Amino acid sequence: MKNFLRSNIAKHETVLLAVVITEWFYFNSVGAHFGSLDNTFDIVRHSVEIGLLALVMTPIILTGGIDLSVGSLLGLCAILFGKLWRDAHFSPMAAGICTLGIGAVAGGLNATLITWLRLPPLIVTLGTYSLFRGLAEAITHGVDTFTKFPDSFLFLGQERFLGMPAQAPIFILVAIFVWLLVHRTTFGRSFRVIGFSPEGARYAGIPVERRIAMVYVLAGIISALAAIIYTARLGQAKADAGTGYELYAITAVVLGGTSIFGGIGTVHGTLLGVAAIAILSNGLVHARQPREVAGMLTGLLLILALCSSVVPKLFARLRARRQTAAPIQAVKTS
Amino acid sequence: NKSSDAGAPSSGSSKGKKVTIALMPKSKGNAYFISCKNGADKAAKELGVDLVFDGPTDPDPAKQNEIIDNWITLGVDGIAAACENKEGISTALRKAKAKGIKVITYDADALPDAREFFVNQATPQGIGFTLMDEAGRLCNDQGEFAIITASLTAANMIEWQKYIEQRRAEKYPNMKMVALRPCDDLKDKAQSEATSLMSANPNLKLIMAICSPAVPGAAEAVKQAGKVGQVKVIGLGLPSENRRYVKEGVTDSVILWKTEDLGYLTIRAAKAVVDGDLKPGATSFNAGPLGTIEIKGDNILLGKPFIFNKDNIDQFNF
Amino acid sequence: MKYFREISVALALLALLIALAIVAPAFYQPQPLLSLATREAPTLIVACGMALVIICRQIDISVASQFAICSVCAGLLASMKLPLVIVLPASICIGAILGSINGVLIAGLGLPSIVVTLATMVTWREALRWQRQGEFVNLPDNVQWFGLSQSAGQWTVIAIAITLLLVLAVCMNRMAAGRFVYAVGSDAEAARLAGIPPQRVTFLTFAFMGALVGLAAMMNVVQSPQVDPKSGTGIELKTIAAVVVGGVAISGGRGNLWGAFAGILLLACISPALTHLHIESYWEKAIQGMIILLAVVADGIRTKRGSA
Amino acid sequence: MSAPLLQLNSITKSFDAVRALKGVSFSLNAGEVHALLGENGAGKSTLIKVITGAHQSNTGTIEINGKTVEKLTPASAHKLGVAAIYQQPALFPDLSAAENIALGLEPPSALRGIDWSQRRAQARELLKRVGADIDPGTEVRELSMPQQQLVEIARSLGKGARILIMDEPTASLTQKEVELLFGVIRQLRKDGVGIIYISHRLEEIFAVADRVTVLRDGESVGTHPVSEIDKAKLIRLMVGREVAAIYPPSQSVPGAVVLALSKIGCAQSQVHDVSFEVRAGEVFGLAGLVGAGRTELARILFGITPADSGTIQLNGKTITIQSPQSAIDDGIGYVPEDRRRHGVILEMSVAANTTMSIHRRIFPGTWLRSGAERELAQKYIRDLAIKTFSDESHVNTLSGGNQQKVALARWLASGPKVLILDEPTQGVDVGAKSEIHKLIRNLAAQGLAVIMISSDLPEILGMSDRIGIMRAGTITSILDGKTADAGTVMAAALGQTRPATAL
Ligand SMILES: Nc1ncnc2c1ncn2[C@@H]1O[C@H](COP(=O)(O)OP(=O)(O)OP(=O)(O)O)[C@@H](O)[C@H]1O
Ligand SMILES: Nc1ncnc2c1ncn2[C@@H]1O[C@H](COP(=O)(O)OP(=O)(O)OP(=O)(O)O)[C@@H](O)[C@H]1O
Ligand SMILES: [Mg+2]
Ligand SMILES: [Mg+2]
Repeated sequence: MKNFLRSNIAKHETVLLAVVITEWFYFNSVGAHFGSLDNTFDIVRHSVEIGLLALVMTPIILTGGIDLSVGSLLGLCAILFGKLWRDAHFSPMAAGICTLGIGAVAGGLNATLITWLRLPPLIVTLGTYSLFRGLAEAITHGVDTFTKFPDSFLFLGQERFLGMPAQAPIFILVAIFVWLLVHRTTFGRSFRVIGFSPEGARYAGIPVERRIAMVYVLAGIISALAAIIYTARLGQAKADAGTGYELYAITAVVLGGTSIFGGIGTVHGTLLGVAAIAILSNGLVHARQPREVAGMLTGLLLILALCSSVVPKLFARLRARRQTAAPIQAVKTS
Repeated sequence: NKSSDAGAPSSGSSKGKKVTIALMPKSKGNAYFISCKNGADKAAKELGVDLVFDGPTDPDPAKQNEIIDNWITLGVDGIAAACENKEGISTALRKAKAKGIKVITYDADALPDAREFFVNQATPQGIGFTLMDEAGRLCNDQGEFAIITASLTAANMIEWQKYIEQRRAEKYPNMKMVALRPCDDLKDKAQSEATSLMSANPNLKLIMAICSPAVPGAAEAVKQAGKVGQVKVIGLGLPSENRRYVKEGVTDSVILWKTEDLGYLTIRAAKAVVDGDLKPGATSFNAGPLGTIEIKGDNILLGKPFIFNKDNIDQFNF
Repeated sequence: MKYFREISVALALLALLIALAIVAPAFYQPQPLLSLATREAPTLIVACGMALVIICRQIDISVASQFAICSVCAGLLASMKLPLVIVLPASICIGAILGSINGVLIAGLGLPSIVVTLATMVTWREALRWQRQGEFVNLPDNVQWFGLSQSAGQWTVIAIAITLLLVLAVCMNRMAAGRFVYAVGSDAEAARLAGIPPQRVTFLTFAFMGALVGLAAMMNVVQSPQVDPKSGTGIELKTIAAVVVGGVAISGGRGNLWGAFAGILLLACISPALTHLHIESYWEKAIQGMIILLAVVADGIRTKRGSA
Repeated sequence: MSAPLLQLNSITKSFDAVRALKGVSFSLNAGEVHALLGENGAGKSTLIKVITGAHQSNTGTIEINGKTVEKLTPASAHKLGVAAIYQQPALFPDLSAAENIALGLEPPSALRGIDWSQRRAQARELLKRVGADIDPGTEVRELSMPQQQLVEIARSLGKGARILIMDEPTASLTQKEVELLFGVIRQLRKDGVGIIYISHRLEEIFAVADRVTVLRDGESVGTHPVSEIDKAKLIRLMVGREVAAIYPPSQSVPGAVVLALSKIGCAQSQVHDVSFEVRAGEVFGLAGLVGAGRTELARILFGITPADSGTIQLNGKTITIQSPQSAIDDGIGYVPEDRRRHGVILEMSVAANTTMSIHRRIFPGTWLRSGAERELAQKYIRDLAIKTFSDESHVNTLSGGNQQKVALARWLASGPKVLILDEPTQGVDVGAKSEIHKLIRNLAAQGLAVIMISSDLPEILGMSDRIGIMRAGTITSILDGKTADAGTVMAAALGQTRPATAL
């Protein structure tokens, strides 16, 4: 019984884990340097921002929502961070904290529109997707670029700490936080309830609006965090930062087995999804394949992952059909 | 040309073995860089270099960084990069340098300390001044003009605009820039933008398109509006994409360098740097069929921007 | 008010047009307006399809990739000197095939459309880039404007788009097939029990969407002598925004093509309006976002007031 | 006698591990009303879904009009003259009532034009036949549950079917509409239509049915002419045991006033000037016609549509109920009418559903503790005799009645002072029903104030200490449960001064 449950719940994640491991061994056999520690750290370093966005996208999709604005918000936060530091002469630390606050406010805008006016998240965040990017361009006139950050700040994105890329510990902390939130607290439980049936959640006395607001504000804060790390990694902040990241994040989350309809999904699945995409994109360089192939394979992998969830159902349907074809036999066995 | 995309890796970078040089465009799927790559392929073949050509599918500094990092672990011998963004990529290039990989840049430069040489097809100043001079010449230093750019955030275009404006203020004070519109690197959008620019600014004399898809887009718009001759089109673009309009007289001149030569020279220079034949301080460099190339400081100069017009455009097939 | 959304979008459009008439009367010149309409005709065709898809409670974000593939294929066929009577159906067929692939995955396997079309969007886009490396396709001379004169060609393109809109709008309201789309979008299980095959309807909607994209791509190809392999970039967001601003509910079953039409007109006018009003272009995205938000917020406040 | 209209032979049907039907045979003749009876989860709905092609049977044959049919689908069943009203209304919420009716009636060919005025006329006529006062142009999402049920009935009538299936059509109807429906059924029977009729209300079986088949655990335990069987025998067949007196007597003496409403109103839900008191240990019944506003009143008390006028007092203190959370904090529980949409989360486990409203209490510090949760769930599975594979099973694998028990368990777990039950036994079988009734009595005996909304008149009369009667959004009169009879309640509900005789 317990076994049955465990194997059932773990199914998608196990398959995905196998995919990740296969990818790893394949690329390791093709590219001489693929498996090196340096390369592993590179993979981590370059997937932290998308990983962070994917992490916060998970509870959002669990509630049946979606946030298309995270990439644009990353851009907006990056340039506001730069502006605070350069023009308002904040220390990177103070600027960072303010940026997190700005992220929360921006997430709050999404949350307000979605909960207060009961508007569909897809549309609200489609609007803020344009709005945030537009604001970033309007503030910088598209031109202004923030650079020459102090080394102490760049450390966060470019150096090592505790033997790993300096941003990795932050990512791990956020991952643990989100995992606990989703899997071990009543908040996570209520996200799922809302994902399955927002009306039902209201009738159960779950503060639906507050919970939904919470995930979008969280997404805003973490997008701001990703913006800071992005700025530190590149050493520059510009209005085009994070373009298209929302789609990468959503891809990773869905690849990780989270149902786009809400309710079903895990944070470790998302992490595996991020890993699968990051390793593929990195490994193909080692296999000397052009970049377009990485994109194509990601798309195909996503379709395959989706299909894997329906294959058992298809088999069951086939079996049922075979049973109807041989009714007498079936009656005997039953 | 696909073979070099996915060529067999050459392990080790010791002398005598085949040298691997990685060439990065700002973005793939851009005719300009494809043309550079054709030149690079030619040089690679002549020199026996193993060429890796890869870059982000859309211009994205973060992705460029990632690919450079990949190349570092891959253990290439030399990297030649066209940088979407100065600061963004320099960290990664410095890291490559520290690992003993020879780094040069082409098309768009990184910070000077992040590379050995910059293969300079034309300075931003050269481009900006040439464009503005051409505009001033066509309009007799008189009237309004508008610029269509790729995106508001593209670093090199921002740079060019600066010099265009500087030149205008200095030499063509009677001309007025009335609008700057982005076209997202799309020909169709450039066409729409040019159409509304013309109707919004009835006195518009000239459209300056500073990204390559925008030139044919603007030309088509002018043609459809029936304002050929009345509104002139100039821009930065490939001859192949503009031949039709230049010959029809819609587009007056297209400014560019010989992109194949740029790719060719880049690989030649990279190989020379890797082999230790080209060292900082050199003042000239022998680029085989291209002859002797002047080096100014750490800039390897391809030459002046080239102006393609009705008379010469048929001689070029890129 | 049943048509609140459609009317409010129409009013917003009217307000914009009046503002332009006062501040920038130059906007109203026949030739540029004709050009604008021609340029937006393909978008309108795609928006019609998008409206159908969204009414069917699905979404298709792969249209831009489909659009590019159809454009390039049509361009290549035309440059092989095939006549337009072959190229046009071919483009529509290619679109229909691409749409059918989405349809099979979504209707046949029951996968969520937003993810399926996200995956096909990436796959097709990258495949096309890989194959074409961004190279323009040069067309023979007789392709532009169908070989007609420019103004005849422009009117043809507009006429095709408007006819399509009219026919589809009537079909959606007056033909059983159209009502089936509403029924499936409203409740697929109820449709199944009523004898309407939801899977077939969904599949056909996507295939039809693909065919429309093929048609739209062709309407775009004939407007210039070269095909940009990046044609159509961003068209998915533009059409989704237009359709939703025009009052088609993202949750399916509600809305109509007139709203989508009004939405497209509104969004299509923003960019030229900014140029005419001499507003700096770096405000464009922000203003677009504001308009989308304002449209849905106005509606949200109204329904909230109505229910509170 | 000629071949039966419909003949099922040894039908089996499994859902993964659940074997819902285990070789059921069944026949239906022309001009007969054949009732299908059974406890919750016996397989009634599954059987009729097999007949309508909504489910494919695993084995067994189906003969319609004497011909064996293979691969029945909803469309082909429709062509063969099968029409059905499903237990859960299968309507299109975004479409108008007229179109909902038309889509069920018109041929499913996609390439034909639509005549809207004909559609509206047809809908108006059909709705009149079932006595529904609904504008055909109204969107179905705006209709209340019972109104939707009426639309569904109207639709099935319009099909002119030879075989008409009704799965609990009266579950949310009031007596008056039930009577109208029975009139229609009798007329159809006269016209030679075969009707399969499912209901948990035994009186109805005796009122309309000719034959009755009882299902138990997916097997048929016998078919009998109604004239040869009595209530006690039927119940014995269904549950396999004797069931005690249906309505347990009231044991408690009402105590202090717990909840007192004065002039409560809410413009949005069209409820106004509602005043009444409920005492500890009392069952306060709320009766009324469809759309009288009982559910709306419950939603006000539970904070879903907060009141905008009047005062609410709980244990003497004036409170404002702004949201379900505040209602729960004040000790008010609400078991909603639409259990699949509101009462339970179908995709979640029995355990998670049980603890859903008491997260803060059972999971202090927000940390999930599965031990405590499962313990609580096990307790309610035992106490309410919920038929489930385990406390980890998803609620959608349970039958309707068992789902209702899970919904009830959630609110019992919250330990409320006031419990509002909206149609608590709707679609619940007799066995479970009497258990629920006993439970309500026990709760009252423990000092709980119970407000019970029901359209089941005997239930209202049998269970209530006092009966509030709602009409047009307000309480028009309050009767004493011991002295009230069906006539006076109906008369009050209809707004008549003299007792109605229809009952
Ligand atoms: N879609 C389904 N998936 C899995 N199990 C199901 C499904 N539908 C029904 N069942 C199971 O089949 C059995 C019969 O259910 P059914 O709905 O036919 O009962 P019923 O007699 O109609 O009960 P009720 O009176 O409560 O409506 C139940 O055990 C139920 O849990
Ligand atoms: N979602 C809704 N939108 C608009 N009006 C509604 C809605 N639900 C119910 N109503 C209307 O509110 C009034 C009260 O309905 P309500 O469901 O409260 O009746 P009720 O007395 O609870 O009936 P029953 O308990 O028999 O279902 C009716 O006129 C109904 O049409
Ligand atoms: Mg049932
Ligand atoms: Mg009710």
